[in-house]
Amino acid sequence: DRNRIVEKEARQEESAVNPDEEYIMVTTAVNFPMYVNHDQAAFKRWGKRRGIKTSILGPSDWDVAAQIAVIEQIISTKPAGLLINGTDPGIAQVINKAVDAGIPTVVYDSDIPGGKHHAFLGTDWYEIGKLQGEAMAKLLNGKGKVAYLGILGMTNMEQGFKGLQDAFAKYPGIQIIGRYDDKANVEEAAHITSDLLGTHPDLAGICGFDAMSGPGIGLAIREANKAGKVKVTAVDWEPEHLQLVKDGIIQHLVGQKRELFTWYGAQFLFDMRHTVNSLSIDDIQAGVVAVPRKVDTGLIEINQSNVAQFLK
Amino acid sequence: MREEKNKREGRKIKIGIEGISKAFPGVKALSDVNLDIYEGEVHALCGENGAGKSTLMKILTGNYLPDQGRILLNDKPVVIRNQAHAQELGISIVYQERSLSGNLTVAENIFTNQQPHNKWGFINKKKLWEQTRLLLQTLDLAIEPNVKVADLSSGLQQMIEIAKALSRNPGILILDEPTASITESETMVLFKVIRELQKKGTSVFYISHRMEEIFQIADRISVLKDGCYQGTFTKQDTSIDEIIRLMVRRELKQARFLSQAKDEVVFEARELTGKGFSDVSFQVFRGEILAFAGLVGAGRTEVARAIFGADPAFFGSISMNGKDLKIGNPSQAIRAGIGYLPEERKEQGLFMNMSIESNIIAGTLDAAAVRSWIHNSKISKIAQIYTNKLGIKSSTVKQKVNELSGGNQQKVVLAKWLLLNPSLLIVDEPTHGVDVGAKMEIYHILHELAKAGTTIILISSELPEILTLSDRILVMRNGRIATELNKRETTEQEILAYASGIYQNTKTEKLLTN
Amino acid sequence: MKRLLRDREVSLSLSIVAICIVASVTWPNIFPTFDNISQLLLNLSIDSIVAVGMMILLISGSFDLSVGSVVAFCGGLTAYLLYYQGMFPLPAILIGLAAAGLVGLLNGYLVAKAGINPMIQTLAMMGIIRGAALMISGSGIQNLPPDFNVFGQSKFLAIQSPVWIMFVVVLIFHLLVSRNIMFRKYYYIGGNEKAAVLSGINVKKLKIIAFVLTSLLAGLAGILLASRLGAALGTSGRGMELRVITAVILGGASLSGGEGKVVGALLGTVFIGVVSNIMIIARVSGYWQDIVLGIILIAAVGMDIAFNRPAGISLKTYLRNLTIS
Amino acid sequence: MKRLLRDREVSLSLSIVAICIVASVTWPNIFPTFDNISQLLLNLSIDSIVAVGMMILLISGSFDLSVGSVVAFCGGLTAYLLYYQGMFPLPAILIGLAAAGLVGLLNGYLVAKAGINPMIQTLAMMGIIRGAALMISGSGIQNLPPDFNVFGQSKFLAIQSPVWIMFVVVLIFHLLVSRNIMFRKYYYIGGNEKAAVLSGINVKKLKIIAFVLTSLLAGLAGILLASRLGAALGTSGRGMELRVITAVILGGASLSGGEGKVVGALLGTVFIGVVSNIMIIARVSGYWQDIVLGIILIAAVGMDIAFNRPAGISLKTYLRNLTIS
Ligand SMILES: Nc1ncnc2c1ncn2[C@@H]1O[C@H](COP(=O)(O)OP(=O)(O)OP(=O)(O)O)[C@@H](O)[C@H]1O
Ligand SMILES: Nc1ncnc2c1ncn2[C@@H]1O[C@H](COP(=O)(O)OP(=O)(O)OP(=O)(O)O)[C@@H](O)[C@H]1O
Ligand SMILES: [Mg+2]
Ligand SMILES: [Mg+2]
Repeated sequence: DRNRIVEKEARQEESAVNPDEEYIMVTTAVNFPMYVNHDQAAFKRWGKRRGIKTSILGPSDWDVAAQIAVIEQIISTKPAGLLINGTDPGIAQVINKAVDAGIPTVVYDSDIPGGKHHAFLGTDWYEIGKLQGEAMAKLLNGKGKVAYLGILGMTNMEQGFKGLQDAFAKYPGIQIIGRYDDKANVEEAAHITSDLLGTHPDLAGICGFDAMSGPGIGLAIREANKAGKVKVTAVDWEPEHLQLVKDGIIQHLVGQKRELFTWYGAQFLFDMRHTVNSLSIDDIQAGVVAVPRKVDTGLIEINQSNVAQFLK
Repeated sequence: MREEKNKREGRKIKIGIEGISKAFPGVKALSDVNLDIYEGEVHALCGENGAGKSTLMKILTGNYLPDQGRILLNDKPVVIRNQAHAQELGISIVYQERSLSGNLTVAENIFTNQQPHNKWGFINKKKLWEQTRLLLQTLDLAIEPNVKVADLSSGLQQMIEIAKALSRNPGILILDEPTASITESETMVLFKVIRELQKKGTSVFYISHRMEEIFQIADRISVLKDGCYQGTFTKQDTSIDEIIRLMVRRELKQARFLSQAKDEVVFEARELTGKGFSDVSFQVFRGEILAFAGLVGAGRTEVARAIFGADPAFFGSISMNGKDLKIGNPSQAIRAGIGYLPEERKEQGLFMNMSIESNIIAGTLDAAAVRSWIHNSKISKIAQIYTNKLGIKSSTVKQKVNELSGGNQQKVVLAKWLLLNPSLLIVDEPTHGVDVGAKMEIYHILHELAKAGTTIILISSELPEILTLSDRILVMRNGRIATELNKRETTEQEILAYASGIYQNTKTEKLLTN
Repeated sequence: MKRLLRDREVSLSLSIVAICIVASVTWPNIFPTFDNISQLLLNLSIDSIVAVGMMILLISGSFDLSVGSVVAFCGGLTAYLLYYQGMFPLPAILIGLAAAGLVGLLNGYLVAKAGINPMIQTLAMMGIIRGAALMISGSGIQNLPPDFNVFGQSKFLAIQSPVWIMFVVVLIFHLLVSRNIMFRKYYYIGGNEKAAVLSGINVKKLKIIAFVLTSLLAGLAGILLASRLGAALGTSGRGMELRVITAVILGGASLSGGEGKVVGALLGTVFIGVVSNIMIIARVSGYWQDIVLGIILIAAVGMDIAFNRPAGISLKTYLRNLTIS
Repeated sequence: MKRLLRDREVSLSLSIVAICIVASVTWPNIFPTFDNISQLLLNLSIDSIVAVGMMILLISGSFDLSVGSVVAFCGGLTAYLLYYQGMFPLPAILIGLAAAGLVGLLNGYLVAKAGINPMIQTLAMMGIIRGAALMISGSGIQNLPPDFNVFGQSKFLAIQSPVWIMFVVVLIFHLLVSRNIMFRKYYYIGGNEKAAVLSGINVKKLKIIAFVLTSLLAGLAGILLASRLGAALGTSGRGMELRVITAVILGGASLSGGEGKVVGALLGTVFIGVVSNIMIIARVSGYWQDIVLGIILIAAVGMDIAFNRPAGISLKTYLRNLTIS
């Protein structure tokens, strides 16, 4: 009966782990603090727990082509599993290459249309935009001029922007005065924001979409001491973001549960490799993948009310 | 009218220069110059520094367009648009300033614009090198075509410039101070070549500040003074003195300098050895002017640079006033009281994009500063003093040196060193491209220095200069001291004989055998 | 007058003034407000301080690509010492600056003494120091002590301290570079290095000093940034190197050395700052920002050249010469 | 032999070989495999093609910072024409290349004719073209037609086409630059521009050609990248300019011009490619990869210089000279 099955599985897992079994995570901007402290930390933690070798690779700049190059070079070394940061739809091909090479492949963060990867864990950026939009609309009670900061030319942020627009569509009083490229750079974001503050006295709110937008906007707002006067919503919940919420400079944060992307992503890879749940006599023959295809880890919303819970 | 004139002269006019004027901001370089050159004629241009010789030639080569006047080529008026156009017209020039790319080989520099190539434009190296060898042979140069020009001595580089001009076998050849940095023996070779060209009907413009040369090689001589044409004379019915008078508008008496040497050794080199020279030992006395003679590439500059700490010496020692010196770089040398006026003013002497005053003060900023704060007015004052003292022609001391004529540039470098006032001054080709008047002035300046107790080492390729100025002469050959001669009992012939290895005294024989 | 227009500082200031006037007329109650201008200055203060060092390097004929990384590194190190070691601000800042100086020493030594190409040297250093910076500051260091933040957040005469510090730095180095014996020598080194050596200038030593100075100023900028943010971020200063070098060249320097004045560095950053400020007023957003900025940069330099064309050439002939191939 | 070691191409090849041997010994069944090597070459093919153009520019004494943007722009434009306009590959590619050439023409014209500083010109162009690229292809265009992708994905002798194209480009331009009468002139221009003018070389025209060539090659690279990935990335080519220039200088060029060979450009990218490949195999990542790469870069160049020290100076003296200030 069932607890016997469970034991069996447990035993299977233990026995199956062999020393040179290596799971590799490939991202871009590998040193990017948010990635290091959430995705990579959780991935490493998972490896320690399971006593399994994990490696993290990728270029240090935001360079998708280089990320693809790394994946291509990894494939020929046949790792036990590939955990890939879905940075750009352009990586679909190399994902398929990995899958065709018979490597368990999981994508996280943003899904890759046209990718044959076995599973995806992440959040819908459109949703992120929508939530931010609604929060901002509430903060402005439905009217005022709003500016958008983010990295232009990045798919997930484009989707985010779309979500934002759709959210605002319900509020004719809200007007987006422009989209600005802060190149994921604090100084740029601060620069643009303070120029906006200086030149649009009637600016009511700013929405930040990359990890550096929040801190940059925050800096400018503080220096112009417009805290609270101009509403700010942003993505991510790095310590500096939380601090800004606590100081009442950022009103609303929409964050992802990045830890879950990689922890469960790794687990999926492991389960595939070890056919922990075989749904048929031979899943590969049957063309069955015994892990969830798409997981939405959901979002975290942070504001004055709950920020204390996140500040360590 | 012109036709008649030709008939009268009985010779065909190759180029006619008619009423040419050219002004630069602040100076009228040429005003209404008329002169012409016959086919197969060597036509010398004389004039002080800044008289406009180079400017006139640069108009013929399309570097400048004249403000007024016209050029006739074979009696047909032409507008020479640019250098390439001039080359098409068969006009080629040896510029006063270097126009070589040091990063390239001798062959590539000589055939810059017309390397032999197939129809795909691929260069035929073998052919290129053959052609180069031939050309170098006509100039008696034992250089491989694939040597990088940067590795050659300035003298050799000058010969390469000449080869480059010849390579286009031009109908009109312009030589702007070709002998400024080469020695007598190379000059002889050059003259041989010129004579042959002359036979083939090539017209040659020859610019030089060396009167003897001009009277050796030229058929006719034209004189410019402050951009104004002073007239043309056939060699037979004029004299050096007359030409000089026209050039400088005043009498220049040949000075006879008597030795200022005290019998106190100021500087001594023992068995000095380095790149390009070996086992060089000598002494210099206070107030003495010691000359280094030798052919191009004899290694004189190398010796000087080694003493000055600009290049490392591999072996040997030097001492100043009896005390041994360890010199790692020029600033140490200067602190020890040694100065070196380099032979390549553009590459090593001048800051071309800076003003005259900045150049003069370059070595002694603290002279113009109070507690290390510079007073620009002081700089100007000092610069003014020295420009007057050396008679540097310029609109102001703020003028950039790259706008000065060659000779005036040389004076600027000299001024820098006078200001530093070292106790041992090494001057390498100090009158390189300096006009007769200025040359005399520089001689006097150097002599005055000597009188004031400065010791001077003179590296010169101009034997008359050596014989006028020096007290003692060391002749170098292949990087070794061939012999020591006393100015009073030696002659140009003897110096040349030692420099080229025809004579070898016992000492050098020993050196050469082991 | 003609003479005056010839130097870049004057022509650049004039074009800045011109642009400002136009902007003030077009947006009288947006552009020329005290808030806007002081914010504008605050934004370019960090870049300007770095630009001063870069100008000196460019005058001497080399440049430094590692400044951006040094900004992050020095800020991070100082924050680390303050937050994790509980140091007092002053010692922390001094140690931070010392570290920055060391980076400069390494750059200078390897370029001047070992003769490594400055491009490769400083680019490599850029990577090395960026790595170090990220290691130290990890996810960024927050909650820096208030008595450190005053340094970059306090105001004087209603203007933020970074602006004052910028002005002081520019002033001091402008005086030094234009009047001081040692600094004057950089023009000679940049003008003709061989000749400088033969004139007894200790080129190597001076080059090293220039690199150290540049790093120190970058370090100062990093500390200022950290104390402005009240936090140190490992990613700060990304892409700063090219931005600053452009500003400096716009301000009259040349990659071949020997040219430029320190105020030029300030004017360069101001020009770019003003333009981007106006673009935001003018609702230029998104993709267009870089495009417009690029065009204006080219236009500015192009016009400057056209005005300083060799005397005696009419603008008409000048333009004709441009057109005919 | 000594003579031979003197040119960078030889010394660099030797160090590459040395590194490869060490790697092959350490990871006998990972590094020296056919898969890995061909993958390695594939990854550096794009950079190498750009590097060839950059080398020619550097030989002539200038450089181009806009290549990275041109890569994105040209790839994006071609993808746009294919995807939204449903064009056939060939015309789309040709239009893309033509656009790239135009960018180069603009750069060359404004640098050579109007005399705008190449740094400012190409940096401004970098912004302009990046903006244009983002406008055209937004966040990138996926699912490009297969008959376009063959261009970059087909194999010949088990090696991907980009590698072959790279080799062809390098070969052709190496021959041209080392032997062809026109390309040879770039050495004169870079060596001594004044002298080149005085010798009657049409410097301006040649400079413009060099810029056009560089842009065309960058365009080709962009198209190859797009067809290799089957998609045009919005962010492709970011930071490529510095990477490529470094590789080229590592390969023997100098910012002051007149030096370098086209194979050097290839060797430079190969060196960097091999090092980063080994770092991947050795699982060096995160902060360390930039640090290690930086140190290796400096070490490589430093050793090269030490070996080519002036004749007659012993390594011992050389090192001593380095130590004493
Ligand atoms: N590019 C220039 N810009 C401004 N002034 C110039 C320029 N070239 C020459 N001059 C001036 O024109 C005058 C003539 O110069 P030029 O070089 O023709 O004299 P030169 O006779 O060749 O003198 P030298 O014998 O020293 O070579 C000088 O006063 C010089 O300062
Ligand atoms: N035949 C040659 N082939 C190649 N290089 C040569 C030759 N002769 C001399 N050189 C170069 O010239 C250097 C010596 O020239 P240097 O200028 O020191 O002699 P110099 O007597 O000062 O000649 P100059 O009269 O030109 O000043 C040598 O170190 C070498 O680099
Ligand atoms: Mg002259
Ligand atoms: Mg010499």
